[in-house]
Amino acid sequence: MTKVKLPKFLIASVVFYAIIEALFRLEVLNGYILHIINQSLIFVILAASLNLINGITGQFSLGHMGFAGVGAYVSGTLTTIILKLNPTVTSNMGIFVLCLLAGGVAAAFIGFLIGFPSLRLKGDYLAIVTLGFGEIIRTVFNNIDYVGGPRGLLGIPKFSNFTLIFIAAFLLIVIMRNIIQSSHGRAMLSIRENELAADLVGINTTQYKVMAFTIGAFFAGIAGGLLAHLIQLAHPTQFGFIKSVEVLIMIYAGGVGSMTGSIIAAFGLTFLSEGLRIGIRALADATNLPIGGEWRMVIYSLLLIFIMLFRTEGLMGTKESRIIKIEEAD
Amino acid sequence: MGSIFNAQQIVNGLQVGSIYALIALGYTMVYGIVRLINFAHGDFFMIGAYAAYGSFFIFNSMLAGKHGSIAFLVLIVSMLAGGLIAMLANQLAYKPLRYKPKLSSLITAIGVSMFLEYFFSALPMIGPSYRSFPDIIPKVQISLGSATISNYVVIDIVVAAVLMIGLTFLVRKTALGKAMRAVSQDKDAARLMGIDIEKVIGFTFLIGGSFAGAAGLLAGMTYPRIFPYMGIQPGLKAFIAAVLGGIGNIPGAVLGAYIMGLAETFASAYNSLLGEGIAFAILIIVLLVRPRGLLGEKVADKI
Amino acid sequence: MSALLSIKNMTHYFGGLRAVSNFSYDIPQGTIYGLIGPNGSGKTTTFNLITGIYTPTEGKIFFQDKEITGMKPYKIVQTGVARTFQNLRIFSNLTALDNIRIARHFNTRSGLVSSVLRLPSFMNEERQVKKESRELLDLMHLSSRANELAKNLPYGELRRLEIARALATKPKLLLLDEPAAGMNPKEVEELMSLILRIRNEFKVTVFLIEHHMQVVMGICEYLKVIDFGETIAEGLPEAVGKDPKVLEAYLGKRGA
Amino acid sequence: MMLVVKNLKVSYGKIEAIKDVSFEVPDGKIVTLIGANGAGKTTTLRAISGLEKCAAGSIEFDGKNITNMEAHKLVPLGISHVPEGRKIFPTLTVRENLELAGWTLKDKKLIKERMEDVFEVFPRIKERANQLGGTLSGGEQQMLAVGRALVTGGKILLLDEPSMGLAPVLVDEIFHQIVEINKRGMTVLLVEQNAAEALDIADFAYVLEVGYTTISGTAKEIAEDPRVREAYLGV
Repeated sequence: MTKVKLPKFLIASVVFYAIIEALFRLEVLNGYILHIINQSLIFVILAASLNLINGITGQFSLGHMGFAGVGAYVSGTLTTIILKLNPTVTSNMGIFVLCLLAGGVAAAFIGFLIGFPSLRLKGDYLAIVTLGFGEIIRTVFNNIDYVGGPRGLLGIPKFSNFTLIFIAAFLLIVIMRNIIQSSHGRAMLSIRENELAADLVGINTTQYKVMAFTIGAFFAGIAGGLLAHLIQLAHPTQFGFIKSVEVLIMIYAGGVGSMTGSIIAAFGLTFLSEGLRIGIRALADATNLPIGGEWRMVIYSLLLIFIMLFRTEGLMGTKESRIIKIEEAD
Repeated sequence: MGSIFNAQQIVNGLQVGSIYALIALGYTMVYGIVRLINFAHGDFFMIGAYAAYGSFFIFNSMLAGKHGSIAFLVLIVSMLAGGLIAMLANQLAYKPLRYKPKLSSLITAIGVSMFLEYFFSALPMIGPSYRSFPDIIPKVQISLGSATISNYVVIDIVVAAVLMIGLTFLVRKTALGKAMRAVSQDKDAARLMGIDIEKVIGFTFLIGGSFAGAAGLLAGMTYPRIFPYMGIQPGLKAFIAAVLGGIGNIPGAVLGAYIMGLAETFASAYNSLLGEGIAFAILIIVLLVRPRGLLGEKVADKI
Repeated sequence: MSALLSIKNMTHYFGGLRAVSNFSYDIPQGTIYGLIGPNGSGKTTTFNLITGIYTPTEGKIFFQDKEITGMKPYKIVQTGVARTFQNLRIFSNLTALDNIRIARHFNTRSGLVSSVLRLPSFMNEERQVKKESRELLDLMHLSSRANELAKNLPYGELRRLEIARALATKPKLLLLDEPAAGMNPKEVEELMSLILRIRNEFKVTVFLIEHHMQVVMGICEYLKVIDFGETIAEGLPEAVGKDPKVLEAYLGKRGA
Repeated sequence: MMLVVKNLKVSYGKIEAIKDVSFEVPDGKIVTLIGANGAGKTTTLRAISGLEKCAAGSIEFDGKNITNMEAHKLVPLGISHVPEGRKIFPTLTVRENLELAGWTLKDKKLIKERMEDVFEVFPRIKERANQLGGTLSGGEQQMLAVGRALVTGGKILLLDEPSMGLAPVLVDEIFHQIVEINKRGMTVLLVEQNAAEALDIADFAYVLEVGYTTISGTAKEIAEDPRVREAYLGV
């Protein structure tokens, strides 16, 4: 009955990894492009983890980057301390993974706490409370001198690299997919579809909402840690409301509920954002006109509006690519 | 803390509360009628401030010295600017999504908000930096018992009060007000009464936006510094005030705004971090304890 | 005959309004018990109170001699009370099969970790759930729709899907809120035999709200009539149908 | 003809709610559309009163093509629609509910007169004039909904499931009032689940099945049609 099927996603991922790695080794890709690929993969983790909360469980969250911030600050602080005690640590990936996990766990804990308001609040109200929580987290970073206050946490060792980020993203997608395509995932989906009905077929909606927030926050925390150790900096403004909105745009542009959509949008929008940055600077240099970097966000926000107006269901709708999906046996 | 200090704090709290109230009313009215948290509402406040700034120099050159008339005209312009941009946002960005899932309009509203902020700071004639706001009316200190207040405090409180009384009359007594209530309760039924609901909704945005615009002028006069992102914080605070009062409920928004104004003034006097965080703390506590806000009615879901 | 569900002096207020006033029920195991009355008389509120959506202002509810007053809805479902809704509440963007599978969820044991790792125990359980869910769809003549999104099903099928979903929780008591609403006489006939079959095959007790007198008189074994939150008559259907108070308040000249 | 509907089609996204519906409503008559839930009865009424957009086909009212006109513009032309579920404004008083129905009328006196008419037809509504709409019972809400339609003063009254959720005793009353309203000169298009009662008071009837008008005739013919008897009358 259980015919062994080729794990399509594993093959696709290995191919992707091999191509990028090879192109980089052959110097077709430069460090800058690889850096953007790394960022895209981090955004894949952020978007797919928000997708679990928002797209699958139907709980609107506007503070997702707050979780990433917790992960970044916690893991960043840990590695910075360890680095001070032992400068050779940068060669020890095991320690880094442990610190990342610690960041993830801390974020998960905050996610667990934030999950509770979701028990009583829905839709807009929940959105606003998660926004409030995100802002509180940011305010706290801003006011703790030990982590640099408004200057941010500087001098974080550079642990993150393509291989590590790739593995993290790969694991995230597999784990998310396996959750979504299980009885637990269906329980979460039922909450999105009709919470009262879910309750009245015996689903402990409380437990699943908190679970979605906790798991989502855990992965956001990992992503935050990876980001901090990639750009060697954790700064309060990186984790504010606007950044949370950028992640939200990704899942809506990709199609709420579709992991495939989140992945495509994370890559597409990260590259677009960089492209705009370069393009606008080039235009300003070429024309000598006072064209500021703000135009990037003007275009970005217009893009968001147009996506909502003309393709409300996003790129993929709720569809999932067959590469990611597990074929169900009867 | 002596009693003088307290009296001063109360006056300051009422002043801040008045500005929050004008903004909060727009949030609450728009939410009441289209169930949308209009994230861009704080930006109409910013637009009102810039419109007041620009028009002041024009009117001042035309009517030099006539402070009363200038102030009145500037008020009208700031209200018109806020109101018209609000109507435009509704027409272009929200109306097409009226019958789509609610969250898509919420996200669009975030988009509109970001657009207005970045567009204004990207425009060369406005730019991202601060501008100092002129004294539209000469500032006078009034001694009131043991506290000293400026005439601006009085203006803020009185202008807000007059506008709010006008609004109450409009909603309670006029046919248009009844139509607004009808549209907020059942859009199909309102259409079947022959009401052009899009006109009524547009009008609601106009009123809400114009109140935010007026608040922009008052805030510009009071804290004489304007910049394209100035709407974010007050917008958020006023929104919280509306939620605190029970979003969709007009008296609730006013009550919530004054509570917020006072709480924030007292908290800031005590500790600056507390002042920064009190609004969110209030929000979270209220929503956890009384999710429908102070005056919000519990609407039983039809099951 | 012991009562499966027993409600003692239940009263419920909404704000100042009394929606349900001093209701007492004893629903014996295995019966089909009907509740009728005009709109707004407190019928659906009664269901909402039994299933834990509201907690009664006064009074107590016992299910299998265990008090369930104030328990969370999902807990009450897990003790064996399932229901359908007057206005369908289907998971419309999920397939018919998934609608059923979700209702089997609380009876599954695989934890999150074994789901993520796809352990054999998890895979077996998934297979089992799928098999049982398909059997239920079969029973409701919905097998051909298993992989169709629920939102694409016609109304009559959705009504059946909702009943199937309620049955998937393996209830002892099934609450049906106007199951015949919107059905034509032919569908109503089918529904009646379906309800009888469900009662006999699944050994469930059925408690139903209905306006359709054909259903009420045709299958109910005991009847209670309420108006303005108060009981105006109860007993065997034939007797209730002739009760002058019922004729006046509810049935009118076309009394059964 | 008061109303002529030709080959009407309405879609919600990809789903076609009605596919091909045609029927006519003569002046001063009661016409009923019967059919199962999901057959497209409500959608048909919503399309006529402008609450839904038509994908194809045409609607002609009083000699004028009104296809895809907006709802609020159709009210002053003379279309009064009492929607499914009554849709009373719950936090407006009964009086305010009726006043709003006069929204398109310039003449304040006319509104007053028509409100008096409503109070005459439905004395129960008069007793409750100052109560909030939401506090009325199901039957009273139905009366108020019809009352509002009378104040808008249309030439045709579209009634969607007036008997839904009402105790049998009230159903009789409502049908009686429909006949009364028709006698006062208003044309009625009635959509009903309760086919027997509807055919009892109607002049003409159409059967709707999965988005198509399939059978038509005088109410008497329809009531005797064996297909209708089996599927909709349960005999």
